[in-house]
Amino acid sequence: MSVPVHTLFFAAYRDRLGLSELTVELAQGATVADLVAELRGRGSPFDILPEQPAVAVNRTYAMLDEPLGAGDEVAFIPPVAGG
Amino acid sequence: MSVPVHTLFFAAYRDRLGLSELTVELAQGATVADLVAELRGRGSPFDILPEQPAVAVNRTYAMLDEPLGAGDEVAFIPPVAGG
Amino acid sequence: MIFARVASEVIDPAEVLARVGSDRDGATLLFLGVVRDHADDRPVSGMRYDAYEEMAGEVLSKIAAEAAERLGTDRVAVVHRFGELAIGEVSVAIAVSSPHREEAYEASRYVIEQLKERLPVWKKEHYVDGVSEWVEGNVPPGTASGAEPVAVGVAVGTGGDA
Amino acid sequence: MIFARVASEVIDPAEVLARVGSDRDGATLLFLGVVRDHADDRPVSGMRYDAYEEMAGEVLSKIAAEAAERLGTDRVAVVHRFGELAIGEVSVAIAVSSPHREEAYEASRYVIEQLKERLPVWKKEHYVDGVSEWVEGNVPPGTASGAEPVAVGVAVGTGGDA
Repeated sequence: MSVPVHTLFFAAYRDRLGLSELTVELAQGATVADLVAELRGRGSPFDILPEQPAVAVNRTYAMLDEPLGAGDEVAFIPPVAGG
Repeated sequence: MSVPVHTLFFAAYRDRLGLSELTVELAQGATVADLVAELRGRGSPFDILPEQPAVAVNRTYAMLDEPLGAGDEVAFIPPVAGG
Repeated sequence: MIFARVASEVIDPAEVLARVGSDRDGATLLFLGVVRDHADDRPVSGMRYDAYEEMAGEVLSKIAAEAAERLGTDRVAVVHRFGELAIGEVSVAIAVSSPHREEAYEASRYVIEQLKERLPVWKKEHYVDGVSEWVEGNVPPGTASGAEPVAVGVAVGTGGDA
Repeated sequence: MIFARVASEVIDPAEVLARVGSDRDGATLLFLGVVRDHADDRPVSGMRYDAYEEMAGEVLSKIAAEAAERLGTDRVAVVHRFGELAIGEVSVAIAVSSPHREEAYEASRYVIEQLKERLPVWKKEHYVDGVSEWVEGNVPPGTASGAEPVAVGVAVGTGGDA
């Protein structure tokens, strides 16, 4: 049974991927690292994503070993520059 | 020949002396220290002035050895508290 | 009352200022971040701020609450704008007030430094020469450190990659 | 343009703020000193500021010029009020702006710290219990150090010496 995860891309990632969101199906027990590997494995343009990106899971910053569940929102966060 | 000096009193000094200004005649070559001695020598209420007061001569902070000339403005400055 | 908001409307500094201050406060501080006409020595014509709006609102509220703890009062108001901004427009306004000034300066500074570190907001500078570029940023604490700022720099517009 | 003024009129923060800021500036900071309703734990009903008006204007101009040097810009505006002030009224407003925030915070802080040190202004607190007292101050640099702050403390009003 696969787990649908909602991914979001912002700023430079959005520009370079040419898309702002994508639903990705992951295997049960998958982590952020697995999501990154899945996306980067698709090749261009997803290989512009860093191997170790900053992400937020359900609007909270998270590390790569964060486990993902069905319906989770995973945002890829380029280095932030508010102010 | 005496030298007239215009003295000003502010805040707590003004309250305690009951006056805001006074012209004092000093000897030629007198300094701020001489002015202080002259005033304190008058006794009450002038003895409330410190022996070593902060003063401004012609609107610039000065030490006790500052020489005074005719028409100089000497302000007795209680500890300041702006802001 | 602590107030934090990420929004696309023009920021009115007087309105943000009016959210702080009480009879108990002797010091009020208002910081305004403004779009300036240059970056280093390069002429800038404007700035676009993108935001992960929902999350940014939450992060800004957290930062404001942390600042309030440092401040010792609940008089903290911060508004961050997103969208296209012209030179001279306010991108962020931070108002704090407290009985004494020391805490006001510290808390104000805390908010601006933290939001630059953590707020999921990005800015793209539009240069006078027609090029636009995402401004180098900070990797937020609590995330993987592999997202090198330099790796995401990208230039678009008439000038191409710069 | 550097602006410094000591006056008895009510201070309008927006007017002081409007005196700074330019297209070159990315940071603007407004500090407001406000009459608060207590001193330590004693309830206060108002405050009277006395000034050696002519000299205070000169000293404030000097402080503003020194701050501008630190700031690296001429966008410094400071207004200090004197006379009788009610709770919540602004006693001093300091606005600065500069390309970067670091200098703005430093210059703003410089102005408030220096004016507390050097400006020939005094304040008398009116307490709710009817007593009024001159607030302990600082002996300005460049003067004899024999004027002990405590020696000039004086209380007047219904409560007598306190």
